[in-house]
Order: sequence, then C-alpha cells, then structure tokens
Amino acid sequence: KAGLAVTGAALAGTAQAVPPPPWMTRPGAPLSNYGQPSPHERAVIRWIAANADAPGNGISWTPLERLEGIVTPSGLHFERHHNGVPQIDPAVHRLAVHGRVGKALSFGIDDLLRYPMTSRLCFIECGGNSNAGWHQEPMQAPAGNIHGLASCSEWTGVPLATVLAECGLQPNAQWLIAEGADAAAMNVSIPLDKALDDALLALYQNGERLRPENGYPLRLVLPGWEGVTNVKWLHRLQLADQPAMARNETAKYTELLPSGQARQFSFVMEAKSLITRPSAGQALPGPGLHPISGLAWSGRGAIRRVEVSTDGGKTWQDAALDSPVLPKCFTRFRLSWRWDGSPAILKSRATDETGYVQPERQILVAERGRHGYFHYNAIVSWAVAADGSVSHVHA
Amino acid sequence: KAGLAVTGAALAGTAQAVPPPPWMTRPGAPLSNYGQPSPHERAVIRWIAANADAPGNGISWTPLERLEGIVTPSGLHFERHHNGVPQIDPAVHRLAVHGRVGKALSFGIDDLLRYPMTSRLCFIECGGNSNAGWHQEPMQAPAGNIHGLASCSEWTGVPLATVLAECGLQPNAQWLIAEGADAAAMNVSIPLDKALDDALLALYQNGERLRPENGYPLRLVLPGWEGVTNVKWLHRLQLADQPAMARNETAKYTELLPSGQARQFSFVMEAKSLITRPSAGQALPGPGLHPISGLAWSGRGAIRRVEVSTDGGKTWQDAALDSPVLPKCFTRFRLSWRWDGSPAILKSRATDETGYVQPERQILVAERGRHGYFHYNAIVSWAVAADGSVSHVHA
Amino acid sequence: APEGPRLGQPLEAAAISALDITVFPDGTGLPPGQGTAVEGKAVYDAKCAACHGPNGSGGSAEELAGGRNPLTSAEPDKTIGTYWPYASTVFDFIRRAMPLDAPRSLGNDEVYAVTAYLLHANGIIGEHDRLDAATLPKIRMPNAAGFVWVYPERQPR
Amino acid sequence: APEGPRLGQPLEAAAISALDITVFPDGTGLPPGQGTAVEGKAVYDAKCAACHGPNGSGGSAEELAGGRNPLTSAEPDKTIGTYWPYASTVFDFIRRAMPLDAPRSLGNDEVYAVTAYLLHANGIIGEHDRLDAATLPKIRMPNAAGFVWVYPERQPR
Ligand code: HEC
Ligand code: HEC
Ligand SMILES: [Ca+2]
Ligand SMILES: [Ca+2]
Ligand SMILES: [Ca+2]
Ligand SMILES: [Ca+2]
Ligand SMILES: [Ca+2]
Ligand SMILES: [Ca+2]
Ligand SMILES: [Co+2]
Ligand SMILES: [Co+2]
Repeated sequence: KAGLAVTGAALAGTAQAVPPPPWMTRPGAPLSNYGQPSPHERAVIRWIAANADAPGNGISWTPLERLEGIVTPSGLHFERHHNGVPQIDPAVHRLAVHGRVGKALSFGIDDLLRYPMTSRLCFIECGGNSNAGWHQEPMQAPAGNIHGLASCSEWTGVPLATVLAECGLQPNAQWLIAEGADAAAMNVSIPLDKALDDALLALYQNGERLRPENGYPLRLVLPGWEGVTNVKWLHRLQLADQPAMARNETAKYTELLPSGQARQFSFVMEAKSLITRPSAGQALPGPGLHPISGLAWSGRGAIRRVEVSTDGGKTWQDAALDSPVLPKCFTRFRLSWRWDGSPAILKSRATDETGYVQPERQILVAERGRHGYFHYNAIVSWAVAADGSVSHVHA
Repeated sequence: KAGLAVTGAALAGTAQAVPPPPWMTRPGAPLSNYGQPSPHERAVIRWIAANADAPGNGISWTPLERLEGIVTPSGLHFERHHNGVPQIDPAVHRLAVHGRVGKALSFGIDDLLRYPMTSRLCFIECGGNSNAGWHQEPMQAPAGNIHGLASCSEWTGVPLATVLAECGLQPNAQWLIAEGADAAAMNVSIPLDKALDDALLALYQNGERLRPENGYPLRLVLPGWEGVTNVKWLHRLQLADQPAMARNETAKYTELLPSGQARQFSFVMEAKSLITRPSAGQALPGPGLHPISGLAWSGRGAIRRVEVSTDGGKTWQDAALDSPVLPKCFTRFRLSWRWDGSPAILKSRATDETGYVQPERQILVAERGRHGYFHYNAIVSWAVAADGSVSHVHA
Repeated sequence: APEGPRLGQPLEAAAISALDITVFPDGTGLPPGQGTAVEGKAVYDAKCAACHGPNGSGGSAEELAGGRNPLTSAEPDKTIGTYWPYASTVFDFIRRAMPLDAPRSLGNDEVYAVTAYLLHANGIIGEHDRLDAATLPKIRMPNAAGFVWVYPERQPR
Repeated sequence: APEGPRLGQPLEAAAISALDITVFPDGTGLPPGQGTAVEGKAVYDAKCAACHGPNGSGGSAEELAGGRNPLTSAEPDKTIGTYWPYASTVFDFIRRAMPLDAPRSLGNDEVYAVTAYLLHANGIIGEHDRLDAATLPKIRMPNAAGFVWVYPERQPR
C-alpha cells in the first residue's frame, strides 16, 4: 500500500500538467428517447448499389467486416428491394389468406398482435449473395460488399401454421403464394411443408417492430430459406395446388447450369462461412498474434464445426464457436493466429449438423458452372501479403 | 382449380372497384445507409426522467411492454448517467491499468480491437430497477417505466482476464477500481474473482460498436452484476488491496435494512421475471384466448423455469421458454391464457439454475423493509378487471 | 402449432378478386381482355421503352428481347425468349409491377397487348396473334423444358 | 483467458499520478493541500449552494446535510452525516464529480475546504479543524459501522 501512496502523493504536483480530457470536465449530452451510433462510426453503413433511374430498385450490403457477434443491428440489415420501401400505414394493412382454404380470412395487424408468438434468432441471406464468387477474377472489395447480403436478427411472430389452421386447408392445397404490398407486389411460391414447419408471420425484429425496409408491418420469415422467399410487407397468402411460376422464381433466383438446364426452387441456403477479420482491404500491422473471427451459417440447421486454414487449405484447425450455436442462425467462430510475417492464405470451412461440408470453389464451379448467379457458398480465401495487406484470392 | 378460376375471372369487373393501396402503385422509398424505425412506431421510446437542472443526470427506461423477444434494440437500451453522455473521440481515448500490477500499461482502442474477443448475450440491469416496488401503493405506469432499467444485448469484447494477465498481478491485488471517462468519473470497486471470471472489455453491442450512451468506445461488462458495476466509457482500472468505498458503492447502491444496517457490495442481480403482455395500462379487448408473454433473468446463471399464475398465486402453470435460454440473459416465456372475463390477477415466478426462486413481494419486504431502494426482484402482479383493463397491484 | 384467438374476418369473393392478381401457367387468374403485338407496340413505346430500350434491349433496365446467346454459351442471355418457361409469367409480372414508375396503371387490354408485343419481339408469336385468357396459356415457350426441380418430391404431378 | 498480442504501452509514474484520483478510506490517494470549514463556506456558497441549497439542504440536488431522521425511522435520511461510512468518499466524490456543471475545476485546497464545510455542516468536525492528507483519514463517521457485506468472503481483513 505504501507504493501506491507514494506514487499518488509525491507526484501530485506534476499531475496538473496532464489535464483530463474535455469530456471529463463538462457535463455530457442529455439522455435521449432513441439512441444512434457514435458520429465516429459514421463509416459503418450499408453500401448501396441501386438502379440510377430507380433509387428503390437495388441492394445494400451489411458491412460484415466491421461488425462482431451474431446479431446484425437492424439499421444495418441488408436490403434488397425491387421497387423501393413502401411506407405502409399499419392501421390499413391487412393479411388476406385465400385460395384452397376452408374459409378465406383477412387479418389486421392489431389482430395478429393478439396471436400467440414465438421468437427465434435466424439469418436471412439473399439467394444472390456472394455472386461475385462466380467471376473468374476475385473481386477486391470489403467482405461485406461481397458476402453482406446476409444478416441475422431475432424475429418474433405468429407461427404461420396457427393462421393456416384457422382458415383450414383444402386437400390439394400444396403451395402457398406469398405476396408483398410493395410497388413490385413481390411474390413467390412456397411449398406447404415449409409453411407448416417453422414459417413465421414476423412482426418484430430484434425486439422492436419490423423496420420499414425489412417488411414493416409484416414479413414472412422462412428460417434458412433464401431471402426472396422471406416476403416483406406481406399482404396476401394464396393457397394453390401449383406454384405461380412468378418472375422471381423463374427468370430470377434460378441457377443456370453448364448443361443449359436451370435449377429451380432451390430454397435452402447451404452451409457457408467466411472470415470477416482479417479480410480483403484490411491490413495486419505486423507479425504476431492476430485474432481470426468470422461467421458461419446453414439453412439446414446448426453449425457443427468450423475449420480454419492459414496455409491455403493444406492444414485445418478447429475454430472455437461462441455461444449460442443455434439452428439456421449466424454462428461466430474464432481462432488466434500467430502470423510469422510470410505470405499466407486464410480460409474457413463450415460443416453443419447434417454433415454437409462447405465446398471449395473449384468443386462448386465444376458442378454449377459460372452462370448460376445464385446460391454461391464456396470456401472464401483471403491472401495475407508480407506487408500485411489482405486481398481476395481464388485459391 | 375450377373454383379459383371462376372466382378470379367472373368477378374481375368488380375488382377495379377496390383499388390497390397507394404504396402498391408508386415506387417506394430509396435504400438507405442506416435504417430507422417506422414513423408509425414513434411512440416506442425510452421514457426519460432527468434532473431539470442537469439534463444528463437521470435515467431512461426501456419500453419493455412494447418489445418482444430477448434482444433489446440498442436505441432503446436503458440509460443511467450521472452527468451526461460524454462525446469521446476514440482515437484519443485510452485504458490505463495500474496499481498493484506487475507493469502498469495503457491501451488504445485500436490496440484492444486487435485482441482476442468473445461475444455473449447478457442482460444489464440497474440496481435501482423496479424500486417503485418498495412503495406501499402499486405505481400505475407501463411495465417498462417500472421495470425497464433492464435491457439485453449481445456484447463483444476482450476478456478482462487477458489484459490483466498482460499487466501481471501483485499478490495482494484483490480489487479492481474501474472508472469512466465521463464528467462524473463514475467509479466502482470490483472483486478480482469476478474480473477474472467472465468480465469483458466490451467494444461492440448488438454487432456494431457500442452506442455513446452505452459506453462508447469501451465498457466494462460484468454479466449478471448490477448495472453500475458495468462501467461505461471505461478509461482506468486500478488494482488495489481494498475497495475504494466510492460514493456509488456507499451512499448509493447499498440497501438499507429495517435494522438500520445496510447491505453493501450486493453485486448480483437475483432471479426476476415479469409479464410484459398484458401489463399495467394495457387492455384486453374481451374474453377469449390471450397470449401471456414476459421476460425472466438471473444474474446467477440460466433460468430453469418460469411459472405463471392467473389466479393471484393460488395455482401455477409452467410457461414455455423460447430458445435460446442462456445464462445471465433475458429469457422469453409464454403461455396461452383463456380469459373467462372475470377479474383475474396475473403473476410470474422465475427459478434459476441454482434453484433460487423469485420471492413474493411480502416476503421480500419483510426481509428488506421498504427503504432498501435497490435490488427489488419480487413477483409482479397485474390485475385484469372485468372490463379488460390491466392495472398494477400488490397481491 | 399453438391455437390462435381466431380473429380472422371472412373475405368476400369480390374482395378476393380485387386482391388476387396471380396468373398461373395454366391461365388460372387471367382476366377478361385481349391484345396483339401491333397494339402493344404503342404501349411499349410510350411506357416501357424509356427504361428497356427500343425493341426491348439497350435500355438501363433488364433486356426483354434480342437475346441471342444460348444458355450453354460463355455469356448466356436470360431473356423472355431464351429463358422464361411460361408466358403467364410475362403477363403476371407486367400487370403487378410494370411500368416501374407507375405499377398497376395499365388496363387489362394494355397488359395483354404489351405482353403480346414482347412475345412477338422474342419470336414466339405473330404480330397479329390475339392474346387473351384462352390463347395465352396455350403458348409453349422455347425454354419450357429448361428447368429441373432441386426438390423433385415437391413437384406437383 | 486467451493470450493477447501484448500491445500495452508502459505507463510512467507521472502519467499514473495525473490519472489516479481515487482516494481510499485509509487516505491513500489524498493529494497535498488543506482546508477548513470556514474556508469551505465560501466555496460552497459560490459553487454548490445553487443546486444543493443553503447549508446543504433544500436545493434541487441531493441533500448534503441536515438529515435528522434516523436510518430506522419511517423516512430515513441518507446524508453524509447519517449514512456515509467514510470521510474519504466525500473528498473523492467532490474532486471527481463536483460541481456538476464544472467537474475537476476545484483546486485541492478548495476540495479539502468544502469537504470540511460539509463534514462540519453534518456535525462531524469543528469549523476550524484543518483537513489534509493526514487528518482526513482519521475522521470516524457516525455510520462507519452501518454496513454489512453481502459477500463477507470478499471483505479484506
Ligand atoms: C422506370 C423504368 C422502367 C419502366 C418505365 C419499365 N420498366 Fe420494366 N423493369 C425495370 C426494372 C428496373 C426492372 C427490374 C426490376 C427488378 O429488379 O425486380 C424491370 C423488369 C421488367 C421485366 C422483367 C425482366 C426480367 O428479365 O426479369 C419485364 C418483363 C418488364 N420490366 C417489362 C416492362 C414493361 C412491359 C414496361 C412498360 C409497360 C416496363 N417494363 C416499364 C424498369 C422499368
Ligand atoms: C449544477 C448542479 C450542482 C452543483 C453546482 C453542485 N452539485 Fe453536487 N450534486 C448535484 C447532483 C445532480 C448530484 C447527484 C449526482 C448523481 O446523480 O450522481 C450531486 C451530488 C453531490 C454529492 C453526493 C450526494 C449524495 O448523497 O450522494 C455531493 C457530496 C455533492 N454533490 C457535493 C457538491 C459540492 C461540494 C459542490 C460544489 C463544489 C456541488 N456539489 C455542486 C448537483 C450539483
Ligand atoms: Ca475517429
Ligand atoms: Ca399507426
Ligand atoms: Ca382478380
Ligand atoms: Ca446479352
Ligand atoms: Ca494523483
Ligand atoms: Ca429528509
Ligand atoms: Co434459389
Ligand atoms: Co447492489
């Protein structure tokens, strides 16, 4: 204890020489009704790529390489809109359920808020995420601008099965055509088995009501299924004996194979992972210990294992998985890496609970060709140069 | 299929009579770099109670009764500031570790960002949360304005143990005095065992960097321990052989007992639960099926069980717990209740993994008296009147 | 699934009809009305060409015709003529979503006509072929057999 | 705990001293300087009374003196005189956080003086008693024995 006292008192005179920072000498800002990020973080945004003639037609990416953990803040959840974000009045909006049902019914948002709900953390990934992976040249862009059409939230809503049971199903009701109330009347066809399994009529995202760009006031959430099937601004569910063969399940969101045939109704987002740190465009300041951190997910269930290679795939080590590891949810993996300063290639490889292993790029490309556009889930490779700079490679 | 066709075609003429809503006939809003809640949800805010002479001295409550799931959106995380929110430049801010250490060291935020991290979902609850419960009269206010000094986020940061190991500890380093860089230089004393157990130097909250009002750029997170110990704007850690006996661990955040003695260094937030829906100020539109939904948490570990009573505590039923059920984390419980329209009293009772059972109010008050102010965790009772209106009662 | 409070309100046939804009490949959902490519050219030039270019290609928006590269080539064209499996989808999509700056502004005859125009521009029908609820579902698209079901068990028989 | 990259930079004694404002009950951390209640009244009236009221009570901010109701009464007063266990805390808190509108603006002599003023206002020391690093830790507060440790195993012996 003497030590402390001597240090403290003996040097008190010189202490005045280093004044406290201004934020310790003036009262801070008032409390606020709804908080916002620090102005120092204003570079952490969704990067927008929209149609110049139609600013509501485009995408914006979650900046995965600047985020941590598994929850995506709602303000940074990726966007894909076909004709903008509708500004819906929830008092007017209704959900119609009709077609091959016992009784066609319509529900107000206030009605649905009185139904039993459930919450779950799960990812939503656009079928077109990572499509730069099909290019011959590895795209040099931040990880989020390549793979950031994927985000993870806690969604709360009414099980779709509850509402379908209320309407009653005709024996040949095998498909559900879900339609949004946006200016694209975005619609897709969903097999009844998924609708009755874990589909949610989501009303809340990360605790609060849905954000407008994520479907306010009502979104269909199909855990693990490609983004386009998670219909936003949901206003109509039509039971049918066949799919609608809508534009977004024929002309788009189908994967052209080298044979000229195209895969249709692919639905499930297969297991995938990527290292978010370090990743393309970042720089290691020098040799030494560096944390490797990344995300893994699978539309088929829980991630069982993530392996990391720092030698371009020659050897692999198991990464640690942060708790919780939930089905159809982002899983954060971590590994401490001691970099010796020589060039290295970093990869991660996810295995899900079904035993499915994320493929190497050349395997995926050999199987699917380079014009499938959707459902790219190959292993991602980042090259660390001797100067510490990190770039995207196909290795 | 004939049915559908007839319905669709035969009535097409009249269909024009009901035009689509305006948001289906005009392009929607453009994509955005950082999203915000719908303007229709502008009533969902933190309710502020601040010192009229000092707008940064006060609290703001998370509106628990308007939220769902377990994640609190960062913009609605409760606030408790002693002298406002400092506007800290992260390039200048440093963490000093000194006192009974092998080597006193200082860390920049950029340094800490290069350390191995871990993420976890956990609640933070102010020691003064629910203090209206000590009042003789049950306060008539929304659940969040009584119990909303508790929020739950995914925090990511560097284990404090990693940084302490780097400094080295002298044998008599038994306490850690943590200090914030705000205008209150808010400080508390923390026993070393907790610091080495699960304490985090948190840099991220719900995926993105901390919000200013939650400690940007650095917060000490002590899972399960009372809010004041989770020091925000952390800039100094002083190892010592004794606690500082700071104002906020003597004059405040101690619980005066009927004996005139006061409990000190109570730290752990004991198991607690409340029904958020229906809750005081809400109204059931009529008899029938109503979902009961609420939150439970414990500073000692995971919630093992939540029971709900709809008859004032005479009989209890087990509520369902939404996944995930994580230690020291909000847990969402649910029960469907068929209300017959007669007056009813709703209660919830949490049991944690240690077997600790949330006490009835009269037990807690008998033990602690009515002037402890802090650590109120008794069972909450909501009375449903015959007209469906819900009020707060002590029952 | 948990039981709900059963708050759904009955939907009348008229309300359903107003809402229901799905057109299935077999023609289910097609409204009364008709049009030809010749009539559709006027609609297209006035309301579509600004974005999609003259004759369906060369605009800022998706290419709607003129695709020449086969699906097995190095730069395959995925246009209505080369890729789309059903004519119903063209009608359905235009009616629900186009023109982008004024969706739902076309009358049924205009949708039939501009659909006919695009099918003609893709070499699928003649310029005077009349498109209506009876003829449209009979059109066989060039790439009708071009799709394989990833989950064949879900394919209706 | 996982190993870190060891990026900590050594902190010099002078830097620590500038940062370290903790005052422990045993006086560790008290700076040079001194003051009496008589001197402190001037500081208090000029810089504190606006919020805390004349003589430490009746203002918009916390009551600092004048507490009469014992801790076992129906409306107990938790003031410096009735509740606070250590005099060091008064000095420490005022130096770090007060006055609320200008924290860290007082010199050490001012902090000693206004601390003496508040201790005197609570009947703990005389108005001419000199407060400094030697005398302050010797003050025994009325409620020094008023606290029980919830986790006695953590109490330093
Ligand atoms: C203001 C610009 C604009 C106008 C006007 C416009 N379109 Fe489009 N169109 C687009 C855009 C952009 C898309 C892509 C929409 C998306 O991303 O979902 C598109 C898509 C389409 C498609 C689907 C193409 C494909 O390959 O998937 C068709 C068919 C189409 N438009 C037809 C029309 C017709 C017919 C008209 C006029 C009646 C029209 N468009 C007017 C911008 C426009
Ligand atoms: C602008 C208003 C304001 C001024 C000026 C001010 N105070 Fe305070 N003081 C407060 C507030 C508000 C609090 C409660 C702070 C909190 O909530 O942490 C407080 C708390 C205190 C406390 C702790 C009281 C307790 O019971 O915990 C002390 C001691 C104190 N002030 C002393 C002083 C002294 C000495 C001065 C002048 C040198 C001063 N104050 C000037 C507003 C003020
Ligand atoms: Ca900066
Ligand atoms: Ca409204
Ligand atoms: Ca119709
Ligand atoms: Ca082409
Ligand atoms: Ca000092
Ligand atoms: Ca009093
Ligand atoms: Co797909
Ligand atoms: Co406490």
